[in-house]
Amino acid sequence: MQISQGFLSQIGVFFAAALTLITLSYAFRDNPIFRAILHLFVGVAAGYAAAIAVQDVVLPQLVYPILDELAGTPTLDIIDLAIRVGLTLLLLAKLSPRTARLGSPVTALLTGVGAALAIGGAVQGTLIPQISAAAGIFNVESFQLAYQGGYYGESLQIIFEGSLLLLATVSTLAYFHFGAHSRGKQEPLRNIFVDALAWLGAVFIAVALATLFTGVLQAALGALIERVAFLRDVANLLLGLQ
Amino acid sequence: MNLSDLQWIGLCLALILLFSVWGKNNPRRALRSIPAFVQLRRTIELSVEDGSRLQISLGRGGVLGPESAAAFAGLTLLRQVAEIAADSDQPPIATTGDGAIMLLAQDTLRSSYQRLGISDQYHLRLAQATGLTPFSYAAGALPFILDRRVSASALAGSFGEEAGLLTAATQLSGGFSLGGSENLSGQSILFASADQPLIGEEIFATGAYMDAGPIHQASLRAQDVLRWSVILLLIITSLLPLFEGLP
Amino acid sequence: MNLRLRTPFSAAVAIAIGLIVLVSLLFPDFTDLRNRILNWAILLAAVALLLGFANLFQVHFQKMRHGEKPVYSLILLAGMLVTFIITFWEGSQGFTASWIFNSIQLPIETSLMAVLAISLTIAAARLFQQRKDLMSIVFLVTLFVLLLSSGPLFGIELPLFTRTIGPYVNNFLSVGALRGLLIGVSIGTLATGLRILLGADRPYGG
Amino acid sequence: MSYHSNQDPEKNLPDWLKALRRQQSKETPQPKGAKSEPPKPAAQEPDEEEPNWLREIRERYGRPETKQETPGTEETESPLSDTQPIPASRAVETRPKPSKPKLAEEPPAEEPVIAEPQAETPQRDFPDWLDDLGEPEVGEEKQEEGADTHIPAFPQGSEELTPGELPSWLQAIRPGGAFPQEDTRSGEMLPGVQETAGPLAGLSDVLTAEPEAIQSVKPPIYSARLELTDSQSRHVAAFKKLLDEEGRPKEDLGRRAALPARLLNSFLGAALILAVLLPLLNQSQLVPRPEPDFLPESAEVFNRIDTLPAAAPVLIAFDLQPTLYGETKAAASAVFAHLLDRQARLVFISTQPTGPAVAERLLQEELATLPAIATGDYTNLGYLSGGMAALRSFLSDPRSAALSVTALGMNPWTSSTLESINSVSNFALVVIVSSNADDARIWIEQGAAELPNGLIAVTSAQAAPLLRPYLLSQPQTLQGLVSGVQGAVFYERLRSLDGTGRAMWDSYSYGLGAILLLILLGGLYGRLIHMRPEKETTTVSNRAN
Repeated sequence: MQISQGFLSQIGVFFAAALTLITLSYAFRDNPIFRAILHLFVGVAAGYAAAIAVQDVVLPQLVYPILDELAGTPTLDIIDLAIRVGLTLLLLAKLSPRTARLGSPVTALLTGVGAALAIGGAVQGTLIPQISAAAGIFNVESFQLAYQGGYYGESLQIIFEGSLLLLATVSTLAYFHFGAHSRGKQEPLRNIFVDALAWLGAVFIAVALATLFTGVLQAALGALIERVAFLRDVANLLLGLQ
Repeated sequence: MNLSDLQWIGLCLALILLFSVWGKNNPRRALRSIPAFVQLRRTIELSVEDGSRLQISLGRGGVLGPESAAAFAGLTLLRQVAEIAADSDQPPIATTGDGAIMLLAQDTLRSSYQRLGISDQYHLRLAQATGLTPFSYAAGALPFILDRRVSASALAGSFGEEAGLLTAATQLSGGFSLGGSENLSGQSILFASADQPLIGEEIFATGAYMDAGPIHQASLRAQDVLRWSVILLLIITSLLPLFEGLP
Repeated sequence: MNLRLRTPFSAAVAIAIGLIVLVSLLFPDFTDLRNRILNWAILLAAVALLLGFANLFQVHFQKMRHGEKPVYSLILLAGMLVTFIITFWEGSQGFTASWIFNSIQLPIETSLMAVLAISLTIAAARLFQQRKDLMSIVFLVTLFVLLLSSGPLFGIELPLFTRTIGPYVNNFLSVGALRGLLIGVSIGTLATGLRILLGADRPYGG
Repeated sequence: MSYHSNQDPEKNLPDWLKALRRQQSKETPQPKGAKSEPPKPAAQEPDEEEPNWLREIRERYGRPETKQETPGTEETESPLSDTQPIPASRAVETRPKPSKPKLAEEPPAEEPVIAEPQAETPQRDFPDWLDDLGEPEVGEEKQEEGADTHIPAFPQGSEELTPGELPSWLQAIRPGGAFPQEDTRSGEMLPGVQETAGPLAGLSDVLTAEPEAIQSVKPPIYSARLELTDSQSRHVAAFKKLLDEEGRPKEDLGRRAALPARLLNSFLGAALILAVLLPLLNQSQLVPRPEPDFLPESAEVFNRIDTLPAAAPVLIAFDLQPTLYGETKAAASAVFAHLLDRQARLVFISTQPTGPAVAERLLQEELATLPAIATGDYTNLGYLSGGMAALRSFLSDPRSAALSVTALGMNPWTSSTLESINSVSNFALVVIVSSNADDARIWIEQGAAELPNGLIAVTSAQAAPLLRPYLLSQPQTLQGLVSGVQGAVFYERLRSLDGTGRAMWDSYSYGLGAILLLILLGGLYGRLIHMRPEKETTTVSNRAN
């Protein structure tokens, strides 16, 4: 078994290298082998995700409790279990277009839970923490120290940097203002103050998006380097250089 | 100074309800123009005209997280597009990377087909899960674009870096792509690579700009008020400690 | 009563469950109820994933049957079933399951990310070619500045960028806007969620 | 109690959709037996209610063909119907619509109607109780104001026609009208001939406004040679072009149009791969590493780990997705090696299904030689399903969380590492390893209050910009950050080691340089050499204006 596992691991390295090479070929031209690999990837990823869903969720949350119940050692109260079974069966009705409508209340339940979690997440996870963090936009402690110590240049710099942060946030938010005045056949127009602020917001948003884009580009470059390095290692292995 | 979570939710709810009944008939009220939506409408009409297919990509986000809202916005778009183009030669197709969103897309399409009286033309494959992980979802959607089975892709949902694969393929095949995501990295990719990007919270305005109903307009007005409330709070919260600390 | 008479059952379910979960998120007294509902939702999301699996299977099985590029579909179906059976049988940490993950899924996925490096470079070049609006110009200028600030390019470091301009853009110019974008997205999320809890948006087809 | 609605199903449809359905109902006779709604008086829903853009679609592409009722066939449900390629010819043409079956009875007989007998109720814009609230205001005004029942996304002026003036919808579809200039259709879809005069100026593929038939001409002189007027020549050329394009496979056309772009793409790809390959082949380590004061947030990670007491339990939130494993493994392995050197006892948990497998791969690939890994002296709690909600529950009470390992019948809490852990605050340090800023943000935002010992992150470079606000916030909610290849190589320098990061660093430097140059060259190539862009986009031109 040890030998076969080692052999399989070795094969796996070459297999991974071939898949890497074929996938990278897509950067130059879409080709049938790449398409085949793409389908293999979709299938494998789906199979893996489904198996984990069954193992980590469906079995422990549904199947095992049912078996426990049947064995006379219940781990869930019967009502909870009945609801789980009922909801699952209704959702499974979605497999056929004829019975799909039976599952709608269950998808509605999921929607309701999802909406509530989205609301909770948005408010508790982002809105409140971000507004609270605004209290630290101006570095008050440093400002006080600088101001009291007579370092007016430094204190002004702190004010400037804080103002820049605040202006960026405020103008970015103003950019999204949707309301406008209708002008007949012409394009609706926003309040001139909002528009001016939004113009500034557009500049800051572009800067922020460029920052994010650079991050993604760096990450992708890291992935490219790792893959090319892997191919180099496999080539060395094949050529007996390592 | 800050509002609690309950107060924020209550304020938003009250504003939506208020704007649902107040001022909704004011002819002077309009929405600023967003080029992506103008272009989307043009794309829909072109697809109806030339019998090509639109793909609504609902992203890889699940239903049990903050990213679900973007998918819900995408589903609103799907409904609006289906109402127009469902009975065209090539009805729009929805693709997603999550099982629950796939079921919701099927529900959305089924009810739209039913409303149009063409239930017999509806089938489950009009809403597909092309993959069940973020990148495999994009990989599964690639053949649609590369084989030109879809002429345009509207990406409305939760997208991360995999959005780049979809938009690059669209470029390669000469199609059209429009995209918005709640994920900021995804937004940056869409900004650079989609023909028409939706920035920030614009994706949540899909319903209002696609005429999904007055409550969507009310919702945008509520968002406007909420946003200015946040701006006010930000200014107060940030400046207050500064003035408190002055001698 | 009117409300109840005219509200479809699915919408009632969505609104009721949504409100219960929302209230339980805001008030810790309802934690048990919330956890119970969340456990159902987690189970249902997993079952939904299996339905997605079935959908994928069905689509490609039909394609194979109708001879539409059947080889691709066959590969997909084979990969799907073999992986599912093996991973399910021996667990995700099992030798063969790990082999499949490490030798197939991971290399392809990382390679697609590597392809993205090229795609994004091309996208940025296209942006440079084709767009002339304010945002695109600012975007490109910032991108160039940040690339110059990312470290030594071709082994040459430009301290003006890496030490001064880059950190300034990262720590001041973009942070404020990122906060604004995050707050904006959260406001949009809040309103979208509330529209569903009001029954105005019904993606479940009610 | 009944859930049946007595409402008019059309009543709550969006206004534009009402108009569209009305138009269709005019064109399409109701099939016998179909549930038909009483026709609404035209005055009740004036045309102004319809959005301009939809009216344009209707006017331009209205389908006058009467749909014939055909029995439901399987043909429309062909499994291939959703995957048909786009028709070869996408030139602007009005193709006859294939007759489509209209469903007479709904719901279909075979569909059970037990849970939702009211499912036929159309989707409403408002909840019903809100409708009631709004009704008095709508009342009579609605008939008068019509178009103002909702805030238009686009200006909707009155559409009265004045002599010699084009209606707005027609102006809109003319080039240079209200619609954007760009046309998203690919080359072969674009119409060839445009009218240059008259009210149809700018429209393509229309009958010419200057018909030769009405021009006064001299009596023709017949000759054996065919003489063509300019106009005729133009038409012949256009017709020939149309025929040529019809005969040519669409795929070829698309490829031909995109060939320069494809070549450019291939060149950019090859150049980038070469730029990263050459330093790897040389195994060069010539590019200087960042100075020790370059990344203070990464130095903070080093300091925190370096001051950990021996055998301290450290929670690793491993949310790294396979996609960015290759990029992040350098940073993660550098930090893990430091932790293991400090004899920290690692406990892994993941909110990503693939997290445990990726974590295992990282440990075995990069750190297998370290004693703790070789002997398996670490704990893997596995996958925590349920996203943010489950994470909240784990942070408040880790022992009651539904973990994948407990689902398999194991109890990790009895291990020596975890027996002293009753809450997450018992961990000496929490390290988030993530490829995605959102996953890390959830830990930071949900866990900041529960984690008095602090939180540090090891991430992909793409997550760093979004995590920076947490590093700069006061109080600081994220104490340290190591991100991407740069973070890895910096961390290795702090530890005076050469690891995976160092091996990638030269390639990284050359790759970044290449990207910068390629974007510049690619952009300039398009602009200066006048390579025809695939699509001219005005895109966001008026966003900021």
